[in-house]
Amino acid sequence: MLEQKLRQTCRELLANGTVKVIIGYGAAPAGQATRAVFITTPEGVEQLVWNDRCEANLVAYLKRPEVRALGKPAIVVKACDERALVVLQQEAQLERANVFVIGMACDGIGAPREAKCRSCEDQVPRFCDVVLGEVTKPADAASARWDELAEFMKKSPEERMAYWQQELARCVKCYACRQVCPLCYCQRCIVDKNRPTVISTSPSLKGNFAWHVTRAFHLAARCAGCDACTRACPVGINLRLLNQSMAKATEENFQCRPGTDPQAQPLIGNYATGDKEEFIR
Amino acid sequence: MTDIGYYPGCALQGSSNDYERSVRATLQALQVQLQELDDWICCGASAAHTINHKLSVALPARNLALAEQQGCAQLLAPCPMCSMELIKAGKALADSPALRQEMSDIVELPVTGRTQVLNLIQIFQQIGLPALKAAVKQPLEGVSVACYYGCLLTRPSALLAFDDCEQPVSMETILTALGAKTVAWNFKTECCGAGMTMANEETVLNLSHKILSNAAAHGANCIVVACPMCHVNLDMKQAAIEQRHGVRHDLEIFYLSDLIGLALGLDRQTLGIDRHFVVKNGNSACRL
Amino acid sequence: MSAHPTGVFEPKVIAYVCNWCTYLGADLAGTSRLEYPANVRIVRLPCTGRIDFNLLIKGFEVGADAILVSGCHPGDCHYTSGNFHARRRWILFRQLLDTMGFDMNRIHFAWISAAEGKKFQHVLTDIVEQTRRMGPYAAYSKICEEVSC
Amino acid sequence: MSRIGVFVCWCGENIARTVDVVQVAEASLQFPGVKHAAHYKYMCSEPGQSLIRDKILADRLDGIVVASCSPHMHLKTFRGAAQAAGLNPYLVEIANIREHCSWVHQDKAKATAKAIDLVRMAVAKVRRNNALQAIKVPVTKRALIIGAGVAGIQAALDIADAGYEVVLVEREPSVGGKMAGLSETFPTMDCSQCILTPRMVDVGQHPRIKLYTCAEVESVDGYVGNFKATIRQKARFVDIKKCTGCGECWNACPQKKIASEFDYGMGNRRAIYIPFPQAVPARPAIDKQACLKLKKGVCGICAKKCAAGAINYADQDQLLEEPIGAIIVATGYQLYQISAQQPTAELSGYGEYGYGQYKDVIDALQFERLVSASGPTGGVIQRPSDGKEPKHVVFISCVGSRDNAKGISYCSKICCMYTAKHTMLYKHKVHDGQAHVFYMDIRSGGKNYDEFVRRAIEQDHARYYRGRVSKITEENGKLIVRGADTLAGTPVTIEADLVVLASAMRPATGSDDLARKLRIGYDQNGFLSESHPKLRPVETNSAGILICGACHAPKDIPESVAQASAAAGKVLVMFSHKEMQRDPEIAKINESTCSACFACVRTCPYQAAEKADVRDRAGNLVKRTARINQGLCMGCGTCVAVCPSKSADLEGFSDQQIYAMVESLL
Amino acid sequence: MHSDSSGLSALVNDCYQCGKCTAGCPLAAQMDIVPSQLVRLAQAGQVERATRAESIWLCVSCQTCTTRCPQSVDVAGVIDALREQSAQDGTVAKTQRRTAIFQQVFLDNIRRHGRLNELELVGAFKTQAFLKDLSIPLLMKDALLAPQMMKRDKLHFAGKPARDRQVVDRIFAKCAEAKV
Repeated sequence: MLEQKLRQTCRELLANGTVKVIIGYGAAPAGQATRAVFITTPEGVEQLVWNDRCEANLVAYLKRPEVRALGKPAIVVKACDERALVVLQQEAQLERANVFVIGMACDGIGAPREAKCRSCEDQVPRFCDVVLGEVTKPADAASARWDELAEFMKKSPEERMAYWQQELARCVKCYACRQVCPLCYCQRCIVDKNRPTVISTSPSLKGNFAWHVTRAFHLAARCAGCDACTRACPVGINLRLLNQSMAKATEENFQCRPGTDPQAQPLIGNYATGDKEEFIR
Repeated sequence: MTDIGYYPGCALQGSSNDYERSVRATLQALQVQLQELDDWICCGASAAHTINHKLSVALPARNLALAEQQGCAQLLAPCPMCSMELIKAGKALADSPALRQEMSDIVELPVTGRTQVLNLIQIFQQIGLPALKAAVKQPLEGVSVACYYGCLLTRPSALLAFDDCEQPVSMETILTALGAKTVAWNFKTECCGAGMTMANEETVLNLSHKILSNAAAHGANCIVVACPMCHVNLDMKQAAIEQRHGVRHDLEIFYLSDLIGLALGLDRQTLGIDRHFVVKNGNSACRL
Repeated sequence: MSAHPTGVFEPKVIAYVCNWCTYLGADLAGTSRLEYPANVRIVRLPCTGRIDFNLLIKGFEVGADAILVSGCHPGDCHYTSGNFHARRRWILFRQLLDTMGFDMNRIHFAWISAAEGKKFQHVLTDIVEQTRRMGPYAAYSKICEEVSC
Repeated sequence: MSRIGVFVCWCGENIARTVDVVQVAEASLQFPGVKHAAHYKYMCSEPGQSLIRDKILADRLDGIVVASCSPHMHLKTFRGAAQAAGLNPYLVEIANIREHCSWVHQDKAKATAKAIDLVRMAVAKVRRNNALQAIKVPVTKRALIIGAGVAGIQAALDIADAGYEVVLVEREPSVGGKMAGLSETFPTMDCSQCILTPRMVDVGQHPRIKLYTCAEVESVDGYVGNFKATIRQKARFVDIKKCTGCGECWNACPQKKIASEFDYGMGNRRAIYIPFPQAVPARPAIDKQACLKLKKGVCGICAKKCAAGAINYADQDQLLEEPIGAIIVATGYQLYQISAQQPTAELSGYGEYGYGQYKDVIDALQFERLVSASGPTGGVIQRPSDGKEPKHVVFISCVGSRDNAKGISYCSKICCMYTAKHTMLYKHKVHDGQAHVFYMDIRSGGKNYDEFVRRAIEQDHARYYRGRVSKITEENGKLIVRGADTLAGTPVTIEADLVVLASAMRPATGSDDLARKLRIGYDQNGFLSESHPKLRPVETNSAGILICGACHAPKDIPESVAQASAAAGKVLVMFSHKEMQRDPEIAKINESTCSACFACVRTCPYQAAEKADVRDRAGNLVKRTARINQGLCMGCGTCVAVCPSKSADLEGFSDQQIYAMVESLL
Repeated sequence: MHSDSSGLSALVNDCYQCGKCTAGCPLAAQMDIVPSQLVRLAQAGQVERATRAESIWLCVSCQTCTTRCPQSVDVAGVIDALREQSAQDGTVAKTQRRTAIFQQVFLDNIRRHGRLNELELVGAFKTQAFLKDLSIPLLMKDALLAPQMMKRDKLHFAGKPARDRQVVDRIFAKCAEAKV
């Protein structure tokens, strides 16, 4: 069984000293999502699980100093998590050789399957040291990917603005979205910078708007689409819509899907003389 | 090849009916079906633009509206004056929503100006050299022709964007491919006097005389045109030119469709060449 | 920016411009005495590449009814490629603003060279007149007034 | 900072007419941090500046705002005034209330309100300015000069004579440029070669000039004072150190009918050739497109004839590196291509003039070769078609110039003068000939210039018609030129034997490529851009790179030479210092918050943002970070906008300053 | 659009009087006021003098001037506008009335038939011109050509008119109305 196979692989990695720690999913009480476990001994691998509640993007833990202190890790990733890993690699945040990556072929998480999984384009990770399992439930037609966004964009700009005013008014600025994002790795986030206050930090709608615009745009052309932020939001703001908006624009304007090509140059910080400019007079 | 809309214009159904004969016969031989614009009206050239600017847009606009109504994406207008007026009006319409509205009211039909108007050369370009060559039955050997474009095939260049307005080569390209020899000469785009025939004949005779002389001096044994007015001035007026300038040019003036038709094996009568004023029969220098 | 004494709506327009092309284009409009509405406040930056997206948000926060971002034409950047980098960011940023329901008629981008004093005049006049017709940018000022927590 | 002084300038009437300067000064006293406000009629004048200096000293001001004209006009002036009073010059800001306010608005109330806002913004900014110190960098005292026409030669000699090394790069086989091919020069009518060739020899023999011919600049790295130039020495197939220039090779070459570039196709050369007898170096090159040995492997006669063994058919391009402190670009011009097709899509040709179609329609440089004693006809004027002496010659001005429809709107400046010269040279050689000139305006501003043109008309009877030519045709061996005489209000037809077109001056081919390599600007016509049209006419916007001659704009020989000496002077000023100072308004990285994503490194147009390791004393890697190379940074701030953690910032345009400006508008 | 003088001045504003239009004009040698001067008059606000010129009626609309103008001035369009103005103001030069008559006869002809009826055109023109200046030679001119044309089937006594002639008449009426 796949879970056994995963444990076996991890046991060997720890036993032969390839890695010092396994970052994987551990069991949780029924009805709850799995939680991250950090296993340092071959015996410990029995804690590892693999099921449709392995929701978290564990890549986010790679940026934590306390995790780094444990030594070379092996990490369990799904295809969407892996895209974040590739982006980190492109942005010099990760020496690929210093991580052992265990890819899991993924049928999708959540019951029922999450939206991002129903339209998942990858399912099987591509750049891993080892890939376990195979896909048994393929994604629906790829065209479904932008359905939610397209539906949203049918609203008038005024309606969209009203929607976000209503949604963002509920934001409590807990920054869980930032915390779980594998690509939010700044040592000091600009919201924490007060001279000057580039982003209004007041606990107001203005501050919330500024924060969410910034968060979404800092992820533009980078976001792996793992939806960790959306899951993490305690008040249920649909951040996925903003991420999708950037992903779609990135794909349509630059034929680029972030995290799918380790060799590619990041989109921001490069340019093409032929980039479109019909909006510039 | 699909159907092409066809706007003959007044001249082709009047004194230049030889031209229409030639165009129709040649294109038929090339399997191009011409769909004559039903109930077309005069485009207003060459008088409307001098008397009433609005009318000079409205008359072509009515024809463009008919073309749109009758589903012609492309419209052949073998008379360059007609095609220029149609293109000019079409561009003005396409550029201005206000004008579209106004003209739709005046001409009593919706009009957008999106119809593509072609001159005679363009229709052959569209057919393409390979297809033309493949259809040749009698190569134009022995023909040493001066290609005469006159004014309005290439001018105003900013509007028409057809060929090089100073050194055009499109007719040469076609005729060379059909076996003719074309001469390099200087009056390809000089004016022949155009519509002044009636009101100011002297001018026409002077200008046409120069054109004929230069073509002959550069070794042409005939001239090819793609304009009814050019044909009238260069062909019909040769006798008057002789009277005035004392030079008998005796040059045959062909329409482009004449020479192509001849190459395709059509006879002179079918093409209406026998209706020209200067006609050389079997013993002509052109051996056609 | 002080409200107009008569109480008539006067649009507030902030223009983020590069030092070498558009700023000089505005200078040229001046030396050529090309008149345009007095509603624009120019913020001079060395290059469009320097203009970060937070500045646009900040502009709306301080009550701008429209914002212009303008620099050198592609290929003419004083720093060779700052404007190319900027253009790429704008392509994406506009999409984000659009998704969030910002009024895209209030965010303008232009290439205006040092020689285009006339273009500066036309673009600015056009923006101010368009904004005047649209009225104040109420949607965002509402955001700025409301305290949520 | 809290002791800000605001100084509002009237600019005579220029500002005060539309802006209530008193009200602006009063209003600014209310702004946070403003200690003092004043207004004065001419702030930039000496009394105005001394008013500023006195106030800085008296009120111990720690920052000033001058509300005046554009910073491009007087920021430097007021920084100087501040410095003179002991205030750091970077604590000065300008509120542009002239170009951006009084000159573009009529309504005094609105203009005054705007001016107050502009001052408010400037005050908000200056309160957050940092005192900056100019950056010092060492200087490599060698100059690179690109292009060895008269401008490049002049600059090279000036710098070399001052005692510094010069690397002179020319893409043709000889130095001399366009001037070497001219006949006589206006307005003195002295022989071009007599003036130029001695200077060419000087360049060739100068101990401090390193001359590369058949060479081009491949790339330039580095920054002012510390460039590294890579030069492509193209294969010449002749070892110029061994070669004695005896001429045996080219006299023996069987390829005799190659159109000579130097004669603009009016004469022929061989496949191994020197472009002209006075060439420097007087060493041949082999044209690999024409050489039978190189093309087909046959022949080889030149190698057999060469006693010195200088011919090397296996020669290859070489890349050579030179350390350089300053660069002068002097790549010159070419004439507008008059034939039907143009190399760039925006420009069209002059099919109506028949250039390329009629042999006897030639351009001005071809005519120069035709009348030059060193030319293919030995200075005898013969028309190209049949060698006959032309009795009527038509000269046409403004061909390509001042013609918006064909794509070039500027005046080529020198054509009026050389056309007058051409008519005189012609008349002096063909006494019974008649010169006809079609012109639009006669532009002869210059010392003794208008007198010269009058002489062409009054003494040499050139017939001038004010009008353009519409069409040239050929009939019976004559060129029929149809022009207009707009003064008489009639068309004019002239039967000419020869037509000379004064074609527009355009920048030399490839000068835009070179500009991109050097990261200097060029305008919509491809001419290289100066930093300021009045005050920095030979400098570019890249520090340490200067321009002179016709690569900058159409100009004649005296102007090119003057500009070359000016550029050389700028280089010598630079070389007179051990170190040079650079504007400190550049980027900096806060290494403690940098996450080393290197977006700045990818973005930086100058490769000034670099990856760096932070190590502890034991040499252990503590963290990685981005860092700015101060010598390379030009201060564009693109790194600031791409840095997600705002760890990059730009002095002079810092986030603090800019955001404060915007927030002051609330 | 053309008929107001402010519209005209926008058309001619860019002219810098190089004369290339005059130089290339096939008729310039016979003109009292050459094309560049017509543009200059329009520029200088002396439209009326230009509308009295013979030359505007000599223009054959060959577009050479417009095509070669280095400032992209539509010289032929300017002349059209001048002719329109001239006809409207009744300032047609005496010697050129015949041409103006021809244009009017031409349009009347179209208005009636929808398409040109050549034979009627010739007849009407000659009659009208004869009534105006009693020129016998003109009346006789081309008389010899007619039989030859007929022989070649080049003269139709009754050309094919357009079907819906009422609409043509209405278009004319609306355009005339719009002008006033």
